[in-house]
Amino acid sequence: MSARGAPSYSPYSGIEERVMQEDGAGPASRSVLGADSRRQDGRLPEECRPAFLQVGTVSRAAGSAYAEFASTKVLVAVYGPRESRKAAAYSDTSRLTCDVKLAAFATKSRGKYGQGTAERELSDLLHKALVSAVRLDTFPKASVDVFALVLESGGADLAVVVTAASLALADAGIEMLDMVAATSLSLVGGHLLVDPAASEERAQDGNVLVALMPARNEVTQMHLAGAWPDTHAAQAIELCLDGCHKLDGEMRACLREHAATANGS
Amino acid sequence: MLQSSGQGDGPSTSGSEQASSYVGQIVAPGDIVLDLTQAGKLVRIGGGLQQDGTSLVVTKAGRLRHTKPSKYWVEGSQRRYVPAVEDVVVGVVVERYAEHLVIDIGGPVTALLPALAFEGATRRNKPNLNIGDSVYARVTSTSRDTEPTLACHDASGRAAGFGPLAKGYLFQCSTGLARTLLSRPTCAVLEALGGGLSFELAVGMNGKVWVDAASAAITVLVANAIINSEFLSPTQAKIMVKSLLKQVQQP
Amino acid sequence: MSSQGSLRKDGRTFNQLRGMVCDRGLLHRADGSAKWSQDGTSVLVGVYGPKNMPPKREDPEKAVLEVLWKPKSGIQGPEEREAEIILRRTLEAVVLAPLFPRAGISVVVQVIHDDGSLLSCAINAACAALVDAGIPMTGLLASVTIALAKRDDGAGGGAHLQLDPTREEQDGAQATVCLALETTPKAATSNGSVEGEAVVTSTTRGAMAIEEYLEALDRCRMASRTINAFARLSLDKAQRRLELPGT
Amino acid sequence: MDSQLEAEAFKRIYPEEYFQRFLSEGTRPDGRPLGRARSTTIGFGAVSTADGSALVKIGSTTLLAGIKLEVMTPTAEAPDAGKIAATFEMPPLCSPDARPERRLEETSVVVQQVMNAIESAGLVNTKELLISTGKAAWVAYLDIYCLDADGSLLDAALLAAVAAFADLTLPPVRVNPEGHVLPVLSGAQGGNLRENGDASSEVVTVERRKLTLGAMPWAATIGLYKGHLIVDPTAEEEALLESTVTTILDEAGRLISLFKPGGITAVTTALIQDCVELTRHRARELKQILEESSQEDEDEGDESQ
Amino acid sequence: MPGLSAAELSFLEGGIAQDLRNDGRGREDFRSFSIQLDVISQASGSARVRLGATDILASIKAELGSPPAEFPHLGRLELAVEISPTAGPEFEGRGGEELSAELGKALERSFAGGANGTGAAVDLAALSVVEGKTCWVLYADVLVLNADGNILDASAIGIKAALSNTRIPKVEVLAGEGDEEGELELNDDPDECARVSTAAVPLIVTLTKVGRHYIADATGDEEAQMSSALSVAVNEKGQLCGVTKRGSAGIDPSVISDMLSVARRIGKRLLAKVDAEISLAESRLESET
Repeated sequence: MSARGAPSYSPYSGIEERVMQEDGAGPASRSVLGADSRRQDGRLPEECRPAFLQVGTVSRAAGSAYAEFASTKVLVAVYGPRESRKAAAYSDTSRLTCDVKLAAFATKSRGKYGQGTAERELSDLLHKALVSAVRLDTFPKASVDVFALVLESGGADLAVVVTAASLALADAGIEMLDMVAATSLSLVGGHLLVDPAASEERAQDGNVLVALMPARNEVTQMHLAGAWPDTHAAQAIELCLDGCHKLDGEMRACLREHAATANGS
Repeated sequence: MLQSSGQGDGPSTSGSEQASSYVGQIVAPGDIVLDLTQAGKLVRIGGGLQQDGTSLVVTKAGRLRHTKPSKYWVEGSQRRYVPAVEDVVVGVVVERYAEHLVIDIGGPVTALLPALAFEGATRRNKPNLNIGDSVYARVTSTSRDTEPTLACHDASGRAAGFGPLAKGYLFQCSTGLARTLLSRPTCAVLEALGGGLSFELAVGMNGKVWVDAASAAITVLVANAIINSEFLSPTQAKIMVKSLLKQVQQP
Repeated sequence: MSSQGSLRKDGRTFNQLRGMVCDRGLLHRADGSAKWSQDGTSVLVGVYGPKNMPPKREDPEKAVLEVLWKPKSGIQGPEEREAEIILRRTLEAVVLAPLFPRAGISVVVQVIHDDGSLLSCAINAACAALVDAGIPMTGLLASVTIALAKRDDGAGGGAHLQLDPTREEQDGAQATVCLALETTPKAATSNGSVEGEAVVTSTTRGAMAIEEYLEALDRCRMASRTINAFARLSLDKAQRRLELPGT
Repeated sequence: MDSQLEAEAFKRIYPEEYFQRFLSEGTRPDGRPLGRARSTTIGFGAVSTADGSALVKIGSTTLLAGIKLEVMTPTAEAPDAGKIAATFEMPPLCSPDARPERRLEETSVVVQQVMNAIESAGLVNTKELLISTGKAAWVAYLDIYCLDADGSLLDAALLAAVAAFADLTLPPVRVNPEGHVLPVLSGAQGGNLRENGDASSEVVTVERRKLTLGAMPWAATIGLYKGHLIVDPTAEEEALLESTVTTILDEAGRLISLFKPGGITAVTTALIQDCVELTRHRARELKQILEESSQEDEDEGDESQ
Repeated sequence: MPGLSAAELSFLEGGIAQDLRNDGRGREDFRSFSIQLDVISQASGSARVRLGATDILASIKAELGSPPAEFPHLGRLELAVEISPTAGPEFEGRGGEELSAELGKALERSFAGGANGTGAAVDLAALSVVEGKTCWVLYADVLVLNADGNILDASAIGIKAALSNTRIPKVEVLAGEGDEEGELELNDDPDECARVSTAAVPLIVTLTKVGRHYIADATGDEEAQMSSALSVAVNEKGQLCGVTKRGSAGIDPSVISDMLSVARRIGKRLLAKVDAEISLAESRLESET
């Protein structure tokens, strides 16, 4: 991703962090919540960003979805079941492959994820979140390919990718046990901020992600990082589960609406 | 009105057609050598020509040849062999299956040799060929959409010299040279070699040549003599063979 | 109006091609090869095939044509990759690929030296190499590059079109046009009036008026005949040499 | 329903005949006349992490172009100019033909032709990207992503690139004596940030500004099929075409590019003139769409302020 | 895992249901383990941990590097796991790569803390040498020599032990003249070296779900029966420092909260045990020299 020739730099990269450090003495006084206990974008700590969901956005894919959570913008397309490219040994089940990429301009400094390690990790986590929901036993030997592109990284990227990918799988008519909704949360200076924005993630002391099959009430993927006081962790997981259930409603509404317009035309 | 054929001569109706004015000239792809509306009823075309509407168009560079009454082809030298029915070829076994062998004859695609296409072969009794073995065979069919097929017997089912080539040395020459080696009367280089040495030789139209002789030295000599002869006149070839023979006969 | 005495740096007139040299059959391992030079620009092309293709890449309808473009030194950049694709699609216009279903034909292009008009030189070289390999084709191609010199060079009128530009002329030009044209074959029949050699490939660089492009096209058409005549002459010579022992 | 299924089956088994039947009636599978391009939209500023961006849709074909600015040291040959570095990506989500392990060959052609058109038209004066002579200049990284590949990618990619440059804003910066470029922060933010060196030693401060764009290039891809000229082909149509001609014109009617990469039919002078004529029409259309979209964009901007 | 018959598997599962595992342990019991310190002389600190038949080698290497761009006042802790091809037949060739990456990420989640370094296993600010220019980078590498289940928990024990054994050379920053940067002088006299505080280093407790129950410290055979697992990092203060769900099956949220509190309980016991083993190993080491 790097251009040939002389190295270049962005004078604005890392500016927020520097301002933050100059602002106060230490992490404790970080101003994530205003006096009215609202966040920078006006949300309450437990409030999710408004989600815009749309399916059927890529014309030549089997299924696709676009998700926009404020400035986090993700496009996912699903191809398959189709012939598996990897000449793997015969298996009774199909393969689910997940590939997440970040556009070069998606992050504050260009091509920050160009090295691919972050993309590989996101791909891996997406696979873990989805694989238990997809009924891979219904089409032997084939592969279902899920491709996601983060157009703008505005925080909680993985949660949005998982949510959009599950919508795209449903749009492709792939058999699933349930939808998968995912919500993440940042721990910032002792506050629990649901569905964090990128600026909140940069200031976080820890974060949690929960991916849930809402109707079956099963967690397909969960991880937590950072040091969490006892009660906080349980509360954070609760908040995420709550977020997943809310999201589930919006996802189902989006699919219903799409089905209605498709039949109408 | 137009009939495609490989090498064979068949019956042809003749008319009072006018032969192409390009006969004997060097032609290049795209050249229109004959107006078919002006030609007779039946025109036979060989390699390097194609019908395009009412014209006969060249697809390969070379010299335009014509035999009476109305057969045309382009004679050029190309290294890559394109199989034609009744060509004799030398090939190498690359895959083995119960019903057939896959043979590399150096063409655009590999050829098939049915396991029973040998003289007197039965399910129980058929020659055992392994991957890497050489075989001398005849092309029995070519079609755009299937692999060419081979056989190790002539049209009446007799071996006629075809079959596995044990031991020996296999080398590649141009298809032009292979044609010279197969031509009648016997070409100068083979005649000269045959006069002084005894060896076995199988030449394929595909440019693969197999030689076997009592000693490795003679095998190598024959192979070198053949390769060297490509751009020599008959007289030059005879002199070249003579000097080579001297070298081996000296000690 | 006149371009009297306004010769180019290398002494050519504006409408003059550089000296061409074409050697065929240089590569013994290849099924066909040709080295084509236009003075300082020189390209060597080897053709392999029709040959077996791995089943994954074969096409059941026709031979797959692949082009590998090797720059003079170093590794392929985006420009070379683009040239590779343009060259491949250009050759597809004349190669009779449907005659060899499932097979492959590789064209390997080695740039020896680039002194301008490189793509044209490569197209001419590839075409000669395909002929040398005996690959069936519907006809021959001729490629010409032409440069539109900047007007402030003082050359008036139509004199600012420089045929077969050197690298220096090319870099200093307001625009360049590279065309690959069908050639008029020898014909036993006259197919009525021909509109002029049709354009198989066109790439341009820089801005120009439509009329300038059309004029460039006419000039290239004229030049393509010279190239075609030369290609046939060189083919004749090569063919005679091959036939020497027989005659 | 049955007849629809039948039509679908016919299309899959005999795509050529299916296509020809439409053409013989002067129309196309999607109902367009041969000479009409698909409806086209431009969305400016689609990505806030980019310094300039645009989302372009031509029918289903969707491209997102983003420009990010970084500072470089100008080259010795051009000490007073910045540069543009472009990439074109076809991630595997855009088409069933794009697979992660394999790069589609279109990508190399599109990026080269987009850059060629931008340079040939003189859209961007790279001297405007200068911050401080010999010391610092902007390099504009133009990354174009194909989000839905449904034909005529070059047309859409060029439109997205032009629109992204129209959307581009150069941020305010200052340069310290060592030639290092520093951000200029607004109001409260800036006040608290420790200054690197005192203010008097600064050489230059560059205001936030837009680029003055030169001639805009407009592209139209025209497919050739059995003597028909098919404007703005879809992916389905492209698979059947004999060859394509992409003509790029600027508003003054200058020819910026005439790109015909081989293919199995050759074109005559008359056909080239037809392509140019069709492109003239399309260029007027595209110019209007860009102007209207940017007007809307400004109106929205005014409202939100 | 090959080699276990259906009967063996059901026996194993039945035992777990009755809180009596094949090796006699209850569901929440760890296998006995041993720690050996300072096993690699070139490393800044190292430890070998044997947990049942699982055998790992943890090493810490301190090197001078550059601090993270966004946080110039911090040092860095880099974690990686490598599984030796000899650790088991399934790790031959490139077989171990996927698991290595997964375990590496799980360790990172548990030890690296938040983006700004709060909650990290070691005090990253203490690793800073020259703000924005130079800092210590601690490379913590785990090499798995033999795998018989629960590699992750063993790795965490190994890293904690290796960190307790780590000595970081003293660095003096010599004042530079004018604008010039000061030079660094390293002093690796063992007496002058700094030690790393391991009080905040967490341990990991992986609870593996087999059937309806979950067990601590699963063996290789037991892991083959796993439907899913939860790896929970716990520190001295009883804080959760990282949770990673593994395995593909979903888990009910209420089960997750049960598992978290059980892990915290087991973790507390384990921390005390590991601390005791480390001091034992330290005294052994001292008596040797």
